[in-house]
Amino acid sequence: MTETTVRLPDTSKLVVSSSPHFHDGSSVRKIMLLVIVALMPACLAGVLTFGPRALWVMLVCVVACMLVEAICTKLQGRTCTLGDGSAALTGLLLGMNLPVTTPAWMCVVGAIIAIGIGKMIYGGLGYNPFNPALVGRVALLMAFPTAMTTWVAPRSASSPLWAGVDSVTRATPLGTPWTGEQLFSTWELFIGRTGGSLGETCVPALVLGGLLLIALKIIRWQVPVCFIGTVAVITGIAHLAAPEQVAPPLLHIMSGGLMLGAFFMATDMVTTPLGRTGAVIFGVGCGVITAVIRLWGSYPEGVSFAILIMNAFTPLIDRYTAGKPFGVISHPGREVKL
Amino acid sequence: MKDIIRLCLVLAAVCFCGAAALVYVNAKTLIPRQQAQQTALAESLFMVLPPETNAVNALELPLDKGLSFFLASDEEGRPLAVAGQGSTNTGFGGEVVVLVGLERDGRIRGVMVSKHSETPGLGTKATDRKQVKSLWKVLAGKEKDLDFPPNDYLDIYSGRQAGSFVLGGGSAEQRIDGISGATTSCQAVLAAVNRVCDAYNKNRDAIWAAQ
Amino acid sequence: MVAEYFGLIVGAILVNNFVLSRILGICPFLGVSRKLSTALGMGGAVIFVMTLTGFVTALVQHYVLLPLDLMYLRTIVFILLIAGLVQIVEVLLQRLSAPLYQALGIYLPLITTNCAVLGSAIICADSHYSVIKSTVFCSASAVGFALALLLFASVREKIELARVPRSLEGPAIALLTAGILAMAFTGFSGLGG
Amino acid sequence: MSATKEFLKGLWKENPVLVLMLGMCPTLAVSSSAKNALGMGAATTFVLVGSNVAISLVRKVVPDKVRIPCYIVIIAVFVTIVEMLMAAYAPPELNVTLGIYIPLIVVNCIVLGRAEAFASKNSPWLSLFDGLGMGVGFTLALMALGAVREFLGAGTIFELQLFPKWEPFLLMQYAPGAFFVLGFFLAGMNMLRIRRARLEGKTYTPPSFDCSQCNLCELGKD
Amino acid sequence: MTKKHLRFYGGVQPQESKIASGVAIVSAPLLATYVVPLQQHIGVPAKPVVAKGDKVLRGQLIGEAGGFISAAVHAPTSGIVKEIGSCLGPVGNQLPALILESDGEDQAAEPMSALDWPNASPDELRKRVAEAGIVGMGGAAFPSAVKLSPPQNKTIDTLILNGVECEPCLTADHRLMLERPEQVIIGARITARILGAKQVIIAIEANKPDAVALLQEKAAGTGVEVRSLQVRYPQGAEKQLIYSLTGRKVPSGGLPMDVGCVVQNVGTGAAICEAVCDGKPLYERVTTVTGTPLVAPGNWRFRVGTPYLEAIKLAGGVKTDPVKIISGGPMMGMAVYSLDIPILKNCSGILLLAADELRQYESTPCIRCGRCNDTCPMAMMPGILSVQIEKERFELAEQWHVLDCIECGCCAYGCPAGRPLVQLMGRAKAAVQAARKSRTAKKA
Amino acid sequence: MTAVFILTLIGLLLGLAIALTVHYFGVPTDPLAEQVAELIPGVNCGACGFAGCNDYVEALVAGKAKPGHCPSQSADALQKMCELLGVASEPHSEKVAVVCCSGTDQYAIRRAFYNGVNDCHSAMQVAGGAKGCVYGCLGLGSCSRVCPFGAIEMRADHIAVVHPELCVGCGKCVTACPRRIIKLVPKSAPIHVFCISPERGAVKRKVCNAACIGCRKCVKAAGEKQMFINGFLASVNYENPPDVNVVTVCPTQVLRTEAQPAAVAAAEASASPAAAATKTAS
Ligand SMILES: Cc1cc2nc3c(=O)[nH]c(=O)nc-3n(C[C@H](O)[C@H](O)[C@H](O)COP(=O)(O)O)c2cc1C
Ligand SMILES: Cc1cc2nc3c(=O)[nH]c(=O)nc-3n(C[C@H](O)[C@H](O)[C@H](O)COP(=O)(O)O)c2cc1C
Ligand SMILES: Cc1cc2nc3c(=O)[nH]c(=O)nc-3n(C[C@H](O)[C@H](O)[C@H](O)COP(=O)(O)O)c2cc1C
Ligand SMILES: Cc1cc2nc3c(=O)[nH]c(=O)nc-3n(C[C@H](O)[C@H](O)[C@H](O)CO)c2cc1C
Ligand code: SF4
Ligand code: SF4
Ligand code: SF4
Ligand code: SF4
Ligand code: FES
Repeated sequence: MTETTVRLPDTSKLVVSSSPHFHDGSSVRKIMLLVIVALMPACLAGVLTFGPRALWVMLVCVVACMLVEAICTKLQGRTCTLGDGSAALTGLLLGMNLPVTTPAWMCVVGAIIAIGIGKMIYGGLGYNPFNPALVGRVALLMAFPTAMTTWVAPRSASSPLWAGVDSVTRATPLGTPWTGEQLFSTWELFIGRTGGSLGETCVPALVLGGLLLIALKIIRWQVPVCFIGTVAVITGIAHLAAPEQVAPPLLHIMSGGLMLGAFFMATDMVTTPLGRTGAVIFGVGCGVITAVIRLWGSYPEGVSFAILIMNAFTPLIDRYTAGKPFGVISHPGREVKL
Repeated sequence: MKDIIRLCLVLAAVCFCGAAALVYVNAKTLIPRQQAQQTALAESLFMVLPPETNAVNALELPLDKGLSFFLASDEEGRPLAVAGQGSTNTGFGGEVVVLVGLERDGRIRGVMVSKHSETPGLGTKATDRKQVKSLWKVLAGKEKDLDFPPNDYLDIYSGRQAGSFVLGGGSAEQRIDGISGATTSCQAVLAAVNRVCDAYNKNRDAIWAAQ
Repeated sequence: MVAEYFGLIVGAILVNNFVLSRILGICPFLGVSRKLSTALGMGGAVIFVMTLTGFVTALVQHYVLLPLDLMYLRTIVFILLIAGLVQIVEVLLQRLSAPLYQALGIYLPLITTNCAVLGSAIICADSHYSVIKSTVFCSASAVGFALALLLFASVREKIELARVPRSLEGPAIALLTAGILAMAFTGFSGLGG
Repeated sequence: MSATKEFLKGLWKENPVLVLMLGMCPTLAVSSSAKNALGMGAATTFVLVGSNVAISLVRKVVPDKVRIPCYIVIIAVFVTIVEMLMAAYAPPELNVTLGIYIPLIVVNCIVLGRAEAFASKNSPWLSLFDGLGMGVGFTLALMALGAVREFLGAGTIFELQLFPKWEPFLLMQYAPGAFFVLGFFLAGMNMLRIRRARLEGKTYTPPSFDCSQCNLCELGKD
Repeated sequence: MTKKHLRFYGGVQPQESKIASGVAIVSAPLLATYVVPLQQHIGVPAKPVVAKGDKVLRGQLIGEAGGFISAAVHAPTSGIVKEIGSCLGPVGNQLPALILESDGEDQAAEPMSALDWPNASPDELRKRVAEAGIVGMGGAAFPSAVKLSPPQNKTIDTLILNGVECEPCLTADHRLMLERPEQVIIGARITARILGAKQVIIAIEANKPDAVALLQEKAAGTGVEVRSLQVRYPQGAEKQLIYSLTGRKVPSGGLPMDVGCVVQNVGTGAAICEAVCDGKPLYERVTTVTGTPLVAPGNWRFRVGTPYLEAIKLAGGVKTDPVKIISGGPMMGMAVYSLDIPILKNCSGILLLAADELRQYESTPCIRCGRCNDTCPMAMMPGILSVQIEKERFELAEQWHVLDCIECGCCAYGCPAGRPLVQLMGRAKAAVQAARKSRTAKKA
Repeated sequence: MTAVFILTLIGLLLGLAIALTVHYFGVPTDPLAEQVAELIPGVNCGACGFAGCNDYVEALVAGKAKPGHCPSQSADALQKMCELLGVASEPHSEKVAVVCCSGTDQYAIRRAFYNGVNDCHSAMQVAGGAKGCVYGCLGLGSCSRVCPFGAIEMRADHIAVVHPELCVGCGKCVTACPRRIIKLVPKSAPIHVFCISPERGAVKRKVCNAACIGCRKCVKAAGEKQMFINGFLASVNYENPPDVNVVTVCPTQVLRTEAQPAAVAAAEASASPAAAATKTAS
């Protein structure tokens, strides 16, 4: 073997970095895109139920959120982070949480609050303690309660898809006091032909997306199961105790933002506990608060508030449920001096 | 020891002077304060009563808690109209107190909400009689003060016969349309008005007889 | 009766939370919430002092001020009572239990000038609560205060590690976060009557 | 000369709300409208001026050990006076909205802070202007907050409508709105100071909002 | 023998890429110059016992242990000491080194006497391990003699020979086990004798069935147990290995001996066997040279001090230019930028990565997805830790047990945000240790 | 009248309570400590070696520490403090930090692309940071992040530069630098050798064009008392610094007055050091 036939490596373009030198190829962008994909059935259901304006509302929210994020990163002198897709996802979720009649400017205000106050003031993706989309939604709810609680009836199934939004306002299952008889048939509730936010009504579409995320291990199953389960148990007990005043648990589970919240918003990894035990506590906490607000509070729906309040508990939960490192006797968080 | 006494004395002296000042101010403002309290009620009362009203007397009647009536009389002491005050706890922010001015024939002169804690800008659409003045008009000097500022919701009651009203339903006389988005507040006002009307209808004779 | 007190307690802790809804006691809320440990100590101290002062001020109100028709002196009398009580408690703690003093005592001076303490006493006086009701109300309010403080401190410890823009650092981000927390707590409105 | 200086410093350089960050409760609670802000500001200014002058007058006689209790008594007296005056002469709805925040002026750190930091060391004349400056600075900052909140939350300023079609942003009328607006005000102040520091070639680190700011107790001194 | 094994927590399954596993070990030809560092181990550098210009023979002692935790160094061939200077080491540091110019004769020095190990005393054997300059060949290069001298109060009942080789790409241990099974087994028995361990286990991952079968056959009747383990990285890390085999948990901050175990690489075992039975000191080792850019990846027996460049030449040079050259495997190896770095006693592989295999770290924030928690075999919270470390809050990191990190890289392997987690852990570990040192210094 | 009586009574009781407490439990505060504290800037930088300014003040008052350990204190304040404490005032020599490296990207070669945490300590752990010179500045700003005064600017061409007008000589950066290339020197010293590599000139030349090559020209020009050569590296004798003009003889310009050539300094001065620091922070 002569020296000349052997090609030696050129070392001038080498990269040095820390181990490990392999990676499994996952990325934030892929995760966010998958969540968006998982939301598509529910979006479609929203458009079919409420007409093309639903699409418009979601589009405005997505575009506005992305714009706000771009502007904020620019102002802060950071590189643009639109590529990770989280702003688009926040926008989509915000849109799905609004009534189909929300005017475009209100969507923009919501986007500014969601991304601006909910996320960018903390430095962007990963640092926000509260769920941005819900910050936006709750701010809109408190700022414009009338607009945010005016629900229109779903399009009649026979009218063409492009027909405008029905102007008939229709109450939501939760917004009308329970009188002992169901306002909507179970089937209507199930497929989402009720009043409500445009992306929250269709149960099968949401569950489908949620199961996809669970299968792909993007979200932990503990959160939705505990969240929905807790609501079912508490409303179930209350219903048994007072059937004329409290709706049956099935109605509670299938109405309002519970499905959307449990599968897509209480699972936002940034704002929820890291570990499995934490996920269980988080889910149960959300369920309890939701049920309490629904049954005894003055707001008809409590999912958004419940998730935001539990977001505030997240650092505490993390601290007290942090797993024991291998070979360590006590939990790390508990050792932190109080 | 000396130190201790000195400390006590200084503190006591300061308290003494302070207390003296307070007693003085208290004495001086006692009457204005009471008047201020009375005028607050009186102003609302006069708004639902006829302009000729000269004197208003609170009536002593065996009524439920939260209900009271006032009789307005003219210069010669003739009874002119009645004002009923009623309260309910069903507002969005809790208590709502209304004043209902009633003519001799049992017709409602006007309704005022004298106390509430409804959401500003939302529930207040159904409760506040506040004149909204435009800055530009004020600057141009075109804005006039109104005696009885309008309220879309409360004005529905004016001129109707005191009875039991129903929000968005009932017979034509009973029907009252609410304001969308503020249903709770409308309902609360309505409940309070109904209480007053009920009590008025039951005690009509006693009320007018009281002099 | 039970329902009434239950409503009073839930209302004071969650619905009309002193910090997040009534906006009282903001100085310590922002001031000692940088570390969870200090927040816990302060929370404990406030619960203790507010229960005590709620009871004592209600006593004085019902048995001294009201009979003598001196309600206009309530502000000055209450604040002096609070200042004196805090001082006495501090001294007693120092004397009786060193660990307790270390845990709670060092927060006591901060309490005299805390709106929440005087505020709760005045709210009780103005709402004509009975002595028992006043005590319950004050301690429930203090628990609400401690809860808000605890949550806020833990969230702030998380924010400490975030990439907050320079111009928002310090009090600005703390206030904005408190705003979101307050927004979340409005969800409880209507509970407990 | 120096009296003007003492007066002016409260307006901007040592503004109690925006710079010293004192008296947060009234600032946040009653700044929901410009009118409330003005009322609260006036009441606080009255107490500040009164207590500053009174304390400055007695500062030489009061022994150190009972200094704080004496100051509290003096401040409480002025607060009670202003409470009674307002009940007698101020518009009733103002009394309702300001509510318990008037008696709470007693524990407003601005008042006690000025008593400690200024009045106990200076002549009544200077203390008068210091109190006035601080009071006016407080009032102005409060009114700025109030105006923003009132405009956003109701579309009006001093209850006069600006645009007839304004959709009120009701959030501003509640506690969260108060936190948000003040938060952004402080961020704005920070931005100004960072800019100024940069022009001078220095760096500015925003004060950490914790007890190291205030010197009423021993916390946060480690 | 097919005892059901436990499964350690976490771990990942990277692509194996063991392309050199079928290539038999070849002894590398003699070179003209060797750069022999005096510090090829953890601890104090060896002290040179030869001077510039001296003539040395292969296997001759050239550096003696410089302290308690230190190891001797022997000449890889015969020749002249050209210089006592320094050279670049794999972590980018300067190592004291001897430059040895070969005389081409490769003359061996008088070997140490062979020991009759079944009858020699443990102390005698231990002394030989030290004299032979044996250090751990599984990566950390901890002087084996020290490891084999547990304090009096610790009894060792289990010796584990680590033939797991869970690192992707590397095949050196695999080939060694296939080609010198007797040495491995005898090495294990010698070590067990030194330690007085009753149980001896050779652990092999299930992806090397040939090695398992061969060793089982050879070990039959010797009391040495051969076990096949689940294929999961980092099965070979000692704490995880001990747990998988025995269910014992090495306490935080503790050593395997705290649970009565000692873990030793199979290569170390073979080296001990050679030192004891043949009197041969440690101056050569099996190293895998692999990677897609190479023309002919394979396994060679290199003398210590061979520059990486020579190893790459042996592998036929490259087809394409690599973008990364790694000393060790892809999960724990160190990237180097120079091919002048010599092969040390612990260098199990030289790995070249092509441009399409390059992973880039990004400093995007942690999105708290929790994958790193789920895969960290130490069950730590790398995500939370990394955020604390980025803010240089090392005291927090200490409270959250950063020192337990074994730098296996599982966390960074699956982190969707592409964060340099292992580097951050390493930074924090260094800072925490420095802080502890200064704390104890202050107390003293 | 009851009002006056009640209030005065409360005042009396409170006064009594306080007086008794003070009498029995009072801890005397030291007026001296307060005065001393006022003379300390209160930045809590820790450079004095105490856990914050308060700690130092306590030690000072207790006589356990000497004045002059606070680097941020002006000479004036120190003088006053010494008078207060009744200690002989010590000569106050103000120091500044200097980054003794000239190896910007322009001059010093990089052997590989470094991909990892933007922090000098971390880079050291990965192939030593991949800079050709193993002594040179890595330019990743560990020093700049610890400086409490924002005095260290991280330049885009990967070198740290101390702004002497902002530096108070607290020395935090000196310990923060993993390469130990920051030195504290007297503020008055006019020139510095911006290199610390002890290697031979030829070795240095291979990795850096701006290194000290140990040619002795400066020593000849300035005199043995002002400058000296240690191994292959020239050093300034800060006790007896040489004349500014010596810089002209240095062939590699490693002997300079400024950390950087004047033209660059002016252009970069507008960008704040703090802004530069946050950019490099990961
Ligand atoms: C922040 C907020 C404040 C509200 N304030 C009131 C109020 O003062 N009065 C009222 O009737 N409803 C109030 N609501 C309730 C909603 O407006 C009401 O439940 C919803 O609009 C139902 O519509 P409806 O009133 O047309 O039935 C409030 C809601 C929110 C979110
Ligand atoms: C600083 C240090 C001290 C050690 N001390 C001992 C020891 O006293 N006894 C022992 O048996 N092993 C000791 N070891 C060896 C370890 O148990 C372990 O085998 C070695 O670090 C190699 O581990 P690794 O290859 O998994 O990194 C020590 C290792 C290090 C790094
Ligand atoms: C993540 C990780 C993976 C490891 N993988 C192996 C391996 O596959 N084979 C091996 O022999 N040692 C491996 N080690 C080293 C072992 O932990 C242990 O230190 C070694 O087997 C001790 O033997 P030695 O002292 O003979 O090197 C690994 C260590 C770590 C931290
Ligand atoms: C499973 C999952 C759920 C998410 N849910 C939300 C959400 O409810 N609201 C939101 O603003 N962003 C959500 N995001 C996007 C992203 O995490 C969010 O924008 C961050 O909180 C911003 O820092 C989600 C992302 C994932 C992967
Ligand atoms: S490198 Fe450390 S933190 Fe990361 S997975 Fe391995 S042990 Fe856990
Ligand atoms: S894997 Fe990466 S993004 Fe996920 S929690 Fe861990 S560090 Fe954060
Ligand atoms: S540059 Fe160094 S010595 Fe100078 S102030 Fe900053 S940290 Fe202290
Ligand atoms: S001088 Fe600063 S930037 Fe340069 S290596 Fe040292 S710490 Fe890093
Ligand atoms: S102003 Fe309320 S606590 Fe300070």
